[in-house]
Amino acid sequence: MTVSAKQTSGAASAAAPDTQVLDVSRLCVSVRAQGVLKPLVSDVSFQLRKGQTLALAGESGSGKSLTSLAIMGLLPPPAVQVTGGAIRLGDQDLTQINEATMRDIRGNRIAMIFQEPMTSLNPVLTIGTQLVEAIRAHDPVSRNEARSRALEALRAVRINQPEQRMMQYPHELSGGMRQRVMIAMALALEPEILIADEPTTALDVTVQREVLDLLRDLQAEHGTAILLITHDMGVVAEMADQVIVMKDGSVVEENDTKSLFAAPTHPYTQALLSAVPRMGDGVKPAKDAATDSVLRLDNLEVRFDIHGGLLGRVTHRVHAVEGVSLEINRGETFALVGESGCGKSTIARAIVGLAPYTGRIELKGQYLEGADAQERMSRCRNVQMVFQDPMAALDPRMRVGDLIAEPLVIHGIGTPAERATQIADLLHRVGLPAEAAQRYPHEFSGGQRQRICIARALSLKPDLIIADESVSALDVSVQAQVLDLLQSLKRELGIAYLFISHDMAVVENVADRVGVMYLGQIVEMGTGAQVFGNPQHPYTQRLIQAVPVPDPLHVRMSDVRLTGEVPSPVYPVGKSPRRVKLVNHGEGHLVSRSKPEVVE
Amino acid sequence: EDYQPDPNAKPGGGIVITYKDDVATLDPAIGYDWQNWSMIKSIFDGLMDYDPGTTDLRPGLAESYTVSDDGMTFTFKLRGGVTFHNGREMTADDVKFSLDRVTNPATQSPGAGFFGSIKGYDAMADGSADNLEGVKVVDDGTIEITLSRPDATFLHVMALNFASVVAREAVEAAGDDFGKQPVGTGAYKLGEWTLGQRLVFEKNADYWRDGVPYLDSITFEVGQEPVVALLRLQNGEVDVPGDGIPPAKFREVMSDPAQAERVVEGGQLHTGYITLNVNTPPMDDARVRQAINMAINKDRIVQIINGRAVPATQPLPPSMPGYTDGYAGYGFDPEGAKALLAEAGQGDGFATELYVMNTDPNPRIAQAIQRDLADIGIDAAIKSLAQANVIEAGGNGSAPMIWSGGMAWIADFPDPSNFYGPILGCDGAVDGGWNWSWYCNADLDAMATKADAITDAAKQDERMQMWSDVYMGVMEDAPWVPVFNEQRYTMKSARMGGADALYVDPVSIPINYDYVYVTE
Amino acid sequence: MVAYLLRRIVQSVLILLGVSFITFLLLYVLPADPVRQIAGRSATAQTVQNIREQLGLDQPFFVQYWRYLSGLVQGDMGRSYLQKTEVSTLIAARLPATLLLMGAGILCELAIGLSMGVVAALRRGQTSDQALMIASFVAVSAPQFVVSLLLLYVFAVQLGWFPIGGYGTASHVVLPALALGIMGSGWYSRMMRSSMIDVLRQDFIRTAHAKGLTRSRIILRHALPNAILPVIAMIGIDIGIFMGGLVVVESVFGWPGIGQLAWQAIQRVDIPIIMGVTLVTACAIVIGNLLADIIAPLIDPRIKLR
Amino acid sequence: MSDATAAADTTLAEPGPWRRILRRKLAVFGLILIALVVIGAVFAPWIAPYAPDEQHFEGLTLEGAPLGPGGEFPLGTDLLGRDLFSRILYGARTSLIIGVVANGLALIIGTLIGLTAGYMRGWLGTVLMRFTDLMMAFPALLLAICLAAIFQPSLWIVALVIALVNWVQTARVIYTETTSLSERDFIAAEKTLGAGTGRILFHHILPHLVPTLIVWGTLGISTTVLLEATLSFLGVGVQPPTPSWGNIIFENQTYFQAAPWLVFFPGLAILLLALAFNLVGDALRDELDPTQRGRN
Ligand SMILES: Nc1ncnc2c1ncn2[C@@H]1O[C@H](COP(=O)(O)OP(=O)(O)OP(=O)(O)O)[C@@H](O)[C@H]1O
Ligand SMILES: Nc1ncnc2c1ncn2[C@@H]1O[C@H](COP(=O)(O)OP(=O)(O)OP(=O)(O)O)[C@@H](O)[C@H]1O
Ligand SMILES: [Mg+2]
Ligand SMILES: [Mg+2]
Repeated sequence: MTVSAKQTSGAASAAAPDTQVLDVSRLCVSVRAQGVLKPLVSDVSFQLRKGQTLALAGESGSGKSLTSLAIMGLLPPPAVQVTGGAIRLGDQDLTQINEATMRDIRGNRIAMIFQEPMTSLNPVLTIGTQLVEAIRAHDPVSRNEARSRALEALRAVRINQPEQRMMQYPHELSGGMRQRVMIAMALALEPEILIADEPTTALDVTVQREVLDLLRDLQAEHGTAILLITHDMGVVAEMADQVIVMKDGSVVEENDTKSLFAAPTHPYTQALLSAVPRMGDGVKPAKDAATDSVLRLDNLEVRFDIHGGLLGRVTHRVHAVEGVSLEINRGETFALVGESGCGKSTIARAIVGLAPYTGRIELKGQYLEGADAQERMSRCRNVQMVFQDPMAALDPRMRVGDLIAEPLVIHGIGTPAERATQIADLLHRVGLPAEAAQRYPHEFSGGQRQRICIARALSLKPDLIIADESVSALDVSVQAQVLDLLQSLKRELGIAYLFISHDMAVVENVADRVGVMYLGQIVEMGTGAQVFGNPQHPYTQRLIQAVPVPDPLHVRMSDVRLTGEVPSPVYPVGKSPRRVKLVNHGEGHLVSRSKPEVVE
Repeated sequence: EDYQPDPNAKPGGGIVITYKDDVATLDPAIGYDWQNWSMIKSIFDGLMDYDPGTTDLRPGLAESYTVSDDGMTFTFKLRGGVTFHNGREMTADDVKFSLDRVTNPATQSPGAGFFGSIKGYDAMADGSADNLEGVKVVDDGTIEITLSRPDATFLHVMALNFASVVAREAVEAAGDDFGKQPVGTGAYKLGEWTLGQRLVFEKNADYWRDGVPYLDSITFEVGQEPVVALLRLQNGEVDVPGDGIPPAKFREVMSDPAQAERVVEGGQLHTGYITLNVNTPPMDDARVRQAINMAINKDRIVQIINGRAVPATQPLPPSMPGYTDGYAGYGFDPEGAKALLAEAGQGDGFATELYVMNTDPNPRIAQAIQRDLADIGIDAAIKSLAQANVIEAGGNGSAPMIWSGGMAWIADFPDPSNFYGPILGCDGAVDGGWNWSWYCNADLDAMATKADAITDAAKQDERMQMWSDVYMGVMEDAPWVPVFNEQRYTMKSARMGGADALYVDPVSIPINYDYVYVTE
Repeated sequence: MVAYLLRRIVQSVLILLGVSFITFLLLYVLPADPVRQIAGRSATAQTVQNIREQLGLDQPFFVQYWRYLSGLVQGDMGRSYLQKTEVSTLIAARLPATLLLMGAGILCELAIGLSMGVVAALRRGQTSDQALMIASFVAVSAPQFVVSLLLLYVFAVQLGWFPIGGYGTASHVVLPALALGIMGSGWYSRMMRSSMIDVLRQDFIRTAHAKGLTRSRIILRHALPNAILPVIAMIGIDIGIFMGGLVVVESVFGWPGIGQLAWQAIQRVDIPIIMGVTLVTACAIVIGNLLADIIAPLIDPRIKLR
Repeated sequence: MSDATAAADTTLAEPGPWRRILRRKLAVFGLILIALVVIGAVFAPWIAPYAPDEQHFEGLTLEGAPLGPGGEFPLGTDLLGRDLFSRILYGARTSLIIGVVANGLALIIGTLIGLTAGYMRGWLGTVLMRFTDLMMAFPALLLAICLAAIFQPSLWIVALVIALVNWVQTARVIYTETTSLSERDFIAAEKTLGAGTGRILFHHILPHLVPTLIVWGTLGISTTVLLEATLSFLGVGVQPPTPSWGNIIFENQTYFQAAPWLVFFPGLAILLLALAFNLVGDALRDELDPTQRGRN
């Protein structure tokens, strides 16, 4: 693999050959509901040229995905339809052709990769089968020929051991690898256009970095036109030549990337850009605040057994958390960052009693070990958790009001009438109308749902809220709203947060103190300023550099291209990773000297 | 030899007969199901036999016999040159072995009790002897049987399957599996037995009766639903449906002249009856039992089973010797029944239970009975159970009333005594017995014993008169409601030949395999 | 895998032991006396007593059960009371036919049920979906005896396409398998429909469309294997449900299987046969479940044998 | 969905699920059918033209054949000359008890066991599941025959026996679903809120099992009604002359050519009852599942 010496932002390559491949003009998409056509996308026009990257940006629900699905001819039938305009690919109007012709175009001339790499591959077919069938659907080549082309495609997306991967199933690959398989599949037939719908939203920073690099390389090689859909302005700045900003189904602004970032004209674009968390913004002095600790972890260890062998004995263990000690004070936000699988969620789960652990957890001066049922109940009142995926964390069959009242009911607090007022109060506090209590979770947007989760967490007036990737799935503007909400609650109620995220920019903006985790251990810990301003551990440095910068003029360092997977935390019984030792680097900035390694 | 075989009969060919139930065994000491009864009859022979299609005794393996004057000793002269299917000649030793075997408790023969009159039977039964004292081999061709009491039915007993002569070495070789590998002297030998599917009988070319059997082979296909068997018959695949014409198809067959022509009807030694438990109040009062007799509308019941029976007046079927001609029985008279009930102090009626076996048409008949009883104020709840459960309830005396259909008495041999002992006599009125009325009349028992002691052939009329009196006595006490005597309706394929009587043979149900033939 | 199998076998043996115990107990308390059936209607009290002693039926329950078990361990399933034949011989003679019929029946119900379910899912909400729903309820509500006779009457007697019952050639299997499978097909079509609707909503189906695959390939290769998973688990359960149907279907079609054997044995309280058939059936069910559990990971590699 | 559209959706106060069901044509049709059956069963003595057990003399031909539909007997007569329509009306009582009560009981037992075993790991779950496996390996029909023979048959005993035999499959299916449901985040969320096991099982997991229960419950109606008939046929079911749809069929099934109405009408009744419950069930499922609401 060659590493290009210098990577500039996409804007630099804007002078690509001016051959137009796709022309969308005045596209309208509507949904038929109760016999009435309701427009979802109206009057969207844009052109895509060979080798160009066009970004579709905008908040959730603005019609980005529908636009791309309309191009693919995959709008969910029968309710959603194209009701106007034209999509021209060469001399064909894609809105007019029949399904068989469209099928020839799909995958062959226009390929698409989807947001969720975890669910976009068929779990019961091998990677090889899925690649080969994509090739053979359009090219009547022999199975062997298709296989070798599939292998080539896998090599092109820089997957190690491609022969072996061909025989593996999706669940045996990590998220990043799966997304690379998706890209390989999309690129195997060298389409003229690649539509990438939020290709990196679900991925770690480091993996996101890899995927973006890969897309850019491939585009340079094949001259593919890319329609990139994203709400991450960092990604836009880094990748796009041209940007279209959508809101409520229509285009509000279109410009080349540099100009748009430099001078957004539409107020919505301005708001969008200002909401983007930027590294370096949030560094604020650590509060010399209260010293009464809410939570103290002492040498916390969580291991999961893996059974195997003839008798089903434990042969291996996942050392998910390996001797973590930390302390969170009242009104403080402590952030845990690190790559996927490093054990962040497991710590959270141990604290709320969802995972077995050894070591000490001390909550407001009380040890949790050996607590009786009543004390466990009181822990439930003091610590609340807000999960990553708000839809999954809310029982879809309950009304929002009942969901928020749930903790009160469980703990037997208040009469129904009192609860009702409290619910209204909580809804108000998280910025939702009171009538929201009558509705169901699926009727809300992602950001609203997350606010419902927060309202539920607040109902017991906890001292500590654990927010596990609570804003990762939200788009920027909503993310900003939720973060603001958390901040204001902290100020008003003195709540402490354990904030778990892989988004370094967000962490930097909200955290008072930060712990960087790697393979179940904390390798660096300190105030936000210390960790972000003066990262000491190489791993921390790498994480920070992987973050896309929402500035098209930003020039990325060339040597930090990440490859390879995070090592696995699975060890045979009897072996365990070496504990790193944290050394004080001054003013409580703790840094380890070494990487965790295996010891007998 | 009185019997003259059909002069038109042609040897050769094979036929197919179907049965619903699998054939359990062909061991003559064990087999007591109605479908293997006639099969065993064709594979084995006893000392005595019947003329085909009749109930007239004729000698079988015995060429002739003599009876001592006191009627206690029978000397049978065996036919010479009779060979078993394995080629060995049958001798008197085999006869003794066979009788010893069937009475040996280890054999678990359900027919052992029939031999109760042979001297030494009791010693066999309690295990203190290993052979029957009364059965003596005089020489290879002669056997002498001594009884412990006079028994007028003894020759019939010797014609039962249980008295068949088996080949000793074959029994010893096969052990418990003799029933699957039978070796006898009969007209057919077992060719093939595919468990659960079919049995094939092959003609015994060395059969000692000249000219018979006619058929080269008989294939019995088992596990065949009667309705389907009839469809196959109509399709020409089956020659005789062993289970007869199923009720559901009866009218269809009878209304089609082409098919009705091939239906054969005949009487059988059968009576369907209701037992009234004389120990269960209020049925311990004879008037109540008589009232019940008068309440049952037998014509209606016969109508329900499509007229395939004739109303009965007494326990014995009309074709049985000893049947009382001219006896009208209890006529259908609900008003009289009510009056009688009132007289017995049951004017308000009472509640009771009617047990019935759960196969069509028995539950239907029970419901008709139930309705008739309801008309005179008796509320009978129906207990429709599996056969084994009904037998249990009858045997332990917990069933007040039982409709005997499906388990009703079909005579083992054509003699009135066979309708009495186990089902009406005091011997049967014990726990586990078959006298489900628990009726025990010592006077009648004594009269029955006396009748059966009359062995003199010349005094048979007197004996029959005594039996007639016994059954009239029973009717007086009314422990039963005799309901109907079922007629046999069977069907044959167009190519089957032989007299109709062979197809409703009273002892070889469904047909007498030895004498039927095919015309093509 | 080996460890898994060993564990499952041990579990299965325990299950079979439990089944044998319960059956034995139920038969013991059943208000019907096998000895009376053996002894026949002319038997004297003495004969009945003799037989009871010979068969050990006068012994206390646990002694009887223990004797049965120790025989079983040595491969001796006992002798039929009424047929006086080894139960193992009787079952061995009939088992192949039953297994064949069951196999064919399962194929039938899967073929009919799954295709109905898939079509209904694809036509969700349309008239054909509703017609299929009614069809599946008809299949479930139709008494098996009537269905069997109807099939026989129409396809064998009237049309003459198949033989009127019997056993032997492939054409003999068709109608009984159909008769057996129709009821199950109703269940499978409902389950398949809902499972298929779920799967069709999944992201990977959208991916398959985006690849430009044909509709049939998407349904057969992508949706079906995923949708069939919950159905696989049902097949193990099915074998048990089939036993009831077997009795009816076997008798209508003259099929020489263990259903008929069991039926006659139950009627006449032939305990050794009932025990034998029960255990063999239980074995089949246990093996069926095991197979279903082993097949599941072959279809869905995410499932691990545990 | 943007906030704006979400807010616009909820204009009116929502009617309850039952009210909304009444807007679905098919569901209303189902409800009417069920109502008709229930009314028929309850008011049978007033509706039925004859007593169910009355054996009419003129109800049989002279050869003892039943009469076809039409004339004096609207649906014909049975083999004893009884009015089939009256018997079907009275039979609805038995069949409702079997199809709804027994089947419902089986569903409840199966759900309770499957739910507990699927959620509670540890010994209780293991024991329950092994017990289910054992029951599954046990030929259901034999069990039913033995149980019914031991406890002298009566309607309620039969219902109980059917429930005791039929819960197994439900338990198995519910078990599988519960295991995967209990892995979901919202269950974890409930646990962190301190919800007890009972609350999680019955408030949060159970509602998600409703679609499965509806499929099993409605298909189970036919199956149990026919199972009762099988039991009657074996002499361990509801005793004659009490009519039930199943035993009317079984009594007469060999006559399906000679007197098809005797099989057709009760069969139709079973089918319609099962279908009716299914239609209502489908609608209920969609209405209870907020994400499916409004779909038709
Ligand atoms: N099948 C459908 N039926 C009705 N409305 C739909 C359907 N699919 C999408 N919509 C609506 O269309 C609008 C645009 O949806 P779309 O998926 O294009 O948004 P998006 O910009 O991709 O948002 P996100 O960033 O959350 O993916 C939304 O208001 C959504 O609720
Ligand atoms: N129940 C479990 N059994 C076995 N291994 C587990 C279990 N839960 C988590 N693990 C493993 O423990 C490790 C840490 O997982 P954890 O979910 O804490 O990571 P994370 O840092 O939260 O990652 P992400 O950012 O993807 O959420 C991973 O290797 C994971 O596979
Ligand atoms: Mg989208
Ligand atoms: Mg996590």
